[in-house]
Amino acid sequence: MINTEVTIGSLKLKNPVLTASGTFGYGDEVKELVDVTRLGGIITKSLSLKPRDGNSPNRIVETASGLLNSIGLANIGVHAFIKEKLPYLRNLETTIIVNIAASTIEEYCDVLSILETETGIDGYEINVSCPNVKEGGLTFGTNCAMTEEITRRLRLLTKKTLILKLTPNVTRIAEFARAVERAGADGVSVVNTFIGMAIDIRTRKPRLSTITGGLSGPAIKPLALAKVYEVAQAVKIPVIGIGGIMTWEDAIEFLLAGATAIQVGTANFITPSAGVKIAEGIQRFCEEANVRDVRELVGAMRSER
Amino acid sequence: MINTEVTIGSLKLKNPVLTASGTFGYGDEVKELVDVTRLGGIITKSLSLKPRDGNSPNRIVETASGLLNSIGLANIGVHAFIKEKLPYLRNLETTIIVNIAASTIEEYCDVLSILETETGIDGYEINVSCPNVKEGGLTFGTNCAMTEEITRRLRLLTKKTLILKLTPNVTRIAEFARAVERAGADGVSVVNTFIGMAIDIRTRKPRLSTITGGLSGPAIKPLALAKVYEVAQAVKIPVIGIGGIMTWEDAIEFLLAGATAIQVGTANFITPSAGVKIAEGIQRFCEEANVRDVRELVGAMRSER
Amino acid sequence: MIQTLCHVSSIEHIRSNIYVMGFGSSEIASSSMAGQFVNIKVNETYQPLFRRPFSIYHIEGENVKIIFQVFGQGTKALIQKQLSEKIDVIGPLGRGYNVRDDFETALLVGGGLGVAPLPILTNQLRTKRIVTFLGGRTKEQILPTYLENVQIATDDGSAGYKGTVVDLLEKYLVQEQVVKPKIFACGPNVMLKVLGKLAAKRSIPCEVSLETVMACGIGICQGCPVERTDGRKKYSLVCKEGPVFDVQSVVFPL
Amino acid sequence: MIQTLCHVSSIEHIRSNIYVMGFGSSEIASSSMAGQFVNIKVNETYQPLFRRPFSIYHIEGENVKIIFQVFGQGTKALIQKQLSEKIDVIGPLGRGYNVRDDFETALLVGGGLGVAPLPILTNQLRTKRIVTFLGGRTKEQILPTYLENVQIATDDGSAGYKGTVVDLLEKYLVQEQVVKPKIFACGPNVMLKVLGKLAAKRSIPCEVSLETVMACGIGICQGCPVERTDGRKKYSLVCKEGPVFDVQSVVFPL
Ligand SMILES: Cc1cc2nc3c(=O)[nH]c(=O)nc-3n(C[C@H](O)[C@H](O)[C@H](O)COP(=O)(O)OP(=O)(O)OC[C@H]3O[C@@H](n4cnc5c(N)ncnc54)[C@H](O)[C@@H]3O)c2cc1C
Ligand SMILES: Cc1cc2nc3c(=O)[nH]c(=O)nc-3n(C[C@H](O)[C@H](O)[C@H](O)COP(=O)(O)OP(=O)(O)OC[C@H]3O[C@@H](n4cnc5c(N)ncnc54)[C@H](O)[C@@H]3O)c2cc1C
Ligand SMILES: Cc1cc2nc3c(=O)[nH]c(=O)nc-3n(C[C@H](O)[C@H](O)[C@H](O)COP(=O)(O)O)c2cc1C
Ligand SMILES: Cc1cc2nc3c(=O)[nH]c(=O)nc-3n(C[C@H](O)[C@H](O)[C@H](O)COP(=O)(O)O)c2cc1C
Ligand code: FES
Ligand code: FES
Repeated sequence: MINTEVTIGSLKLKNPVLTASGTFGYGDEVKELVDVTRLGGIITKSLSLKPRDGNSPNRIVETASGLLNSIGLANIGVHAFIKEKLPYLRNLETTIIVNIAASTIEEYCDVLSILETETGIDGYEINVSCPNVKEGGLTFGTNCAMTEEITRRLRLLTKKTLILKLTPNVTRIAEFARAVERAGADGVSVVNTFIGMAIDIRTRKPRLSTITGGLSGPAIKPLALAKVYEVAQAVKIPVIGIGGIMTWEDAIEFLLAGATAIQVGTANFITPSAGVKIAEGIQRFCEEANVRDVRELVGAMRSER
Repeated sequence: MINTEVTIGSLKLKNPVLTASGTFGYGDEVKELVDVTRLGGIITKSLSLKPRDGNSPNRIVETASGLLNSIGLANIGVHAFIKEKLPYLRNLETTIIVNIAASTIEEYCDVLSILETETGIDGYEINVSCPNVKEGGLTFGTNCAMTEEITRRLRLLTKKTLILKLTPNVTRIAEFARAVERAGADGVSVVNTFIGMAIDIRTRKPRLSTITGGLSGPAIKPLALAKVYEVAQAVKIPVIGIGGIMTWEDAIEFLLAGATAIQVGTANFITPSAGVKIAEGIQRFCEEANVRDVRELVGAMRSER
Repeated sequence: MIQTLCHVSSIEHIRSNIYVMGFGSSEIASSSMAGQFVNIKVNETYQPLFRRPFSIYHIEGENVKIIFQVFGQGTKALIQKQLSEKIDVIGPLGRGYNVRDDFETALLVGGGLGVAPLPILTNQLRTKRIVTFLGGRTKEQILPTYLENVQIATDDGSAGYKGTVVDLLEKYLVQEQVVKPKIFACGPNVMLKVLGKLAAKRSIPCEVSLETVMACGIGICQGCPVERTDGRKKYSLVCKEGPVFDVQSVVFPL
Repeated sequence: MIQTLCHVSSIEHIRSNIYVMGFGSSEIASSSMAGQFVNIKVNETYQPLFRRPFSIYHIEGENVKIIFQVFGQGTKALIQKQLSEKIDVIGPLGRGYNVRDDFETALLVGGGLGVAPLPILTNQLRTKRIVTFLGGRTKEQILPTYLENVQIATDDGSAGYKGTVVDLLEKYLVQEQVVKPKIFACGPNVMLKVLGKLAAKRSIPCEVSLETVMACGIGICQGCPVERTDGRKKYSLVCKEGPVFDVQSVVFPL
């Protein structure tokens, strides 16, 4: 028997594969296509205090091996989430991590406090890294002191696993990871999308209504992997690797670079069961490579020359 | 007749297409395959004071729509360049821009001073952004004050066109662009490669000998375009757009985002005449879109909603 | 809604760059409603990265057929397929036309390749009186196969009425006595917008099928909003709440 | 060296996953030296992004042939080609074997698909005595077409000598009187390294063809270094100064 369980804070995931926020809805949209109980866990779409309509169209551009998006955190808001989505999620046999986005520290605190009164939530991922909203988002995510402060304030409000999701759009991501570790986070998710842009040369207009957006998908995999490696060298708390993971081979790369768990994002859009397939692939790889505990792979890159 | 000429500092380029440093050798390797006189200009491989062997293999990895490299500025050194390469370049009917890399401010100054005594060089591009060398490279490129200081010192040494090549691996590239503008640069090249990484899961070793390297190619096009746009909003000196430009359509996107000229890098490896084809495509586009001067396209993105 | 690897069962070259492709899937064939779509991964690479959505065109036994124009990377890859090669399909997706309303005459309107959902719709409207209006730039763009009572409009007059298909429909409505009509349409946004005005003027219920860029097709990316007119909420997702909408409920992005 | 769009003139399935493909280019056909290679853009997409280098296998009139094993994205795309479809080729590239040295017996050594440059080499050595040594894991991997005086070694003994091709060569050198020999080899690095030791011990000149990852194939990326033993400089570029090197001049990365 191979152990595939990994731990983030007090949270045990049955396997290291999570679905990334904003790429798996609230988990109920895909029930006909995916057996979600075979995932390590689900991270829900970013929730804000009030519902958000999101940005005006166009919100999506396909680029070379990449996806440029500017959704603008369209979500139903924390109250509707609790009423309409949580009852379904609560009864699933998998870990539920709720992702929170906000424009002020107070809003982060409010949303988390509201969620704290509910059962069925196993942990929080805090999005301080959305490139597609005017307030909050990157203004927080590129400010190290602010990121630290948000973490500190939220830490006071919950004993559940608290994960901060970092942006790659900074010079030294390791500094941010150290700051959130210092402030008491149980883990860091690395990374959110990279700022990108595309122009329609015929109309001369930007392809996204917000001009710039966030790039995800296979194109960013090498970049995300380097960020995960940088962070894993810098902190002791678990790192959750994200960015362009489409196959189990990609996932193993992130584990070797130092990620304790990984998230599957864009891949869900192409194959909603991508996460389950990746979890199976990791298991098979361990069997074949004679790895008895998936944790043996974490940070096991051989960098000696 | 369509005007395709653009100006950077005192330098006139017959068209906006340059070949990017490190992706076109010293210009002589490809003479059987490309009519280099139809390019706007050639930017030569980064030169250092002494020859550099470069990093140990493996130096190259193919990624999804991208190229991860860790060449380590392998080059023949400024003296051999003057002796062996410049005589050929000097007689070409195209603009020659020499790219300089160094580990200290003094070395930058020395190399530039040595080149100043030669004829046939039309301008300099200063590489403060190579991710693949231990000294210099990104230590300079991610330090705004240092970048400004290098520019200031080099400005004192030459009246020729002086271009600083910036790294995208910073939080706010516009600050760097403003600093070099302030220090007297005639233009900024945006961008060098993005830090990336890949692991061979079979051997568990990094695929590059230096662990991390720089990502180029179509994968980074949306990211590079966003950086060009950010810089073009921030400075008045010409911006030279670089990153994943494979086709003339890509080039037009960069012009619309605010680039006065563009550089073709990775595309040369696949089609050494890519730059010439792109120059032709831009010309044809202007004819068909009734644009009589290519400069009308610069920054002409229509961002009103 | 299932994800399935199915065999390509037919590839027909209809004309110039228009193809009809069939693939075998009893689950999709038996559960598809007119106006729904399938989302196809055209090859196994990241180029293109996304699936491509196609309206369900016709069902023949276990075979589901789509019609498409070769356009960019996705459709170019699609015509590379060989017979009995496998393709990865998710479907049926979205909300189709409502064929159970209280109406007697179905007025089907298709502009260009907007004809795509009309054959399966014609099938599912068997108990109603159907009149079909097809528009195109030239006669080449008119694809009347499987359709009933076809009236044609072309921009250049190379077939049928010279003018737009909406003008043709308007003329028809003026000249004929149409009992309890309902309009079912698909085509370019400009056409649907004008059609919406005509339908409003004449108080005819009208459903239209929309297209947007789609990253997922199943409601998990929030990438396909269309603005609503009814103020209940700002946007609907075309992939999940559509692609068929009451023409008066949406704002057409032009 | 030219870049040319040429027609695929033949596609032969040799065995299991090995194919020989020909394409018509009189320029490349007439100027290729044994040991040189062509660099092929296997499709028009960015997947794969790079060209793929292949040794020139054989020249037949205007047709240049390569032999390859279907392996990853590049070779998978290559076998999708149809006859007379166009492919984008740059060649001939690199420095081939030196066939003008002062030697009388050419000892050709190929490990697995390292046989690739030996047929054209055999042709260009017409005036010399040739003995060819082929090694493979099993008999399936032995491809003696176009070669002369072939001696075979297989790891599993399914054909010829049971053992490595270098052992076979050594036995041959012990048993036979070989006049003024020179070794020409291509194969996996491990094999070439052992061969280098044998050649040194017996003071036989030996040229080998190397493989590395290549981004450009024409000397402009600096991506394909091989370490030198002679101290003159640290690295040579495999694509430009090679792929053929004196076995004693390079360090084999294993
Ligand atoms: C619900 C739905 C049903 C559809 N049904 C059909 C159908 O039955 N038959 C059919 O041929 N197509 C249909 N489409 C469109 C189809 O999904 C593809 O977009 C189209 O075939 C072009 O794909 P491609 O990969 O060949 O071109 P691409 O390479 O994707 O496109 C080339 C260029 O066209 C632009 N483009 C592509 N699609 C659109 C679009 N929808 N609107 C505006 N610009 C676009 C792209 O931005 C790009 O610049 C449908 C789309 C939707 C959302
Ligand atoms: C000078 C030269 C001559 C060559 N001649 C031939 C020839 O005659 N016949 C032939 O079949 N091939 C030849 N090759 C190799 C060929 O260029 C391709 O690398 C090979 O066919 C696999 O390509 P692919 O796209 O199918 O696999 P890819 O998708 O590129 O590779 C799949 C996996 O194999 C690894 N890989 C690929 N190539 C190599 C390599 N060379 N060394 C180590 N790992 C590798 C990749 O890293 C990847 O993980 C030659 C290479 C060189 C440099
Ligand atoms: C359409 C889309 C919507 C996203 N929405 C969110 C979100 O609401 N909150 C968040 O933290 N990240 C969001 N992300 C970022 C992803 O969770 C993930 O960090 C990123 O896509 C990189 O992973 P990938 O390359 O596997 O997609 C979104 C990404 C995409 C593509
Ligand atoms: C193999 C390789 C070598 C490079 N060498 C240099 C160099 O010596 N100096 C430099 O300033 N940039 C160098 N670059 C960066 C390119 O000039 C260019 O900025 C980058 O590749 C992005 O453009 P592209 O996507 O068109 O390749 C190199 C890039 C590659 C891929
Ligand atoms: S396409 Fe993803 S939500 Fe509609
Ligand atoms: S492959 Fe580019 S220099 Fe050799």
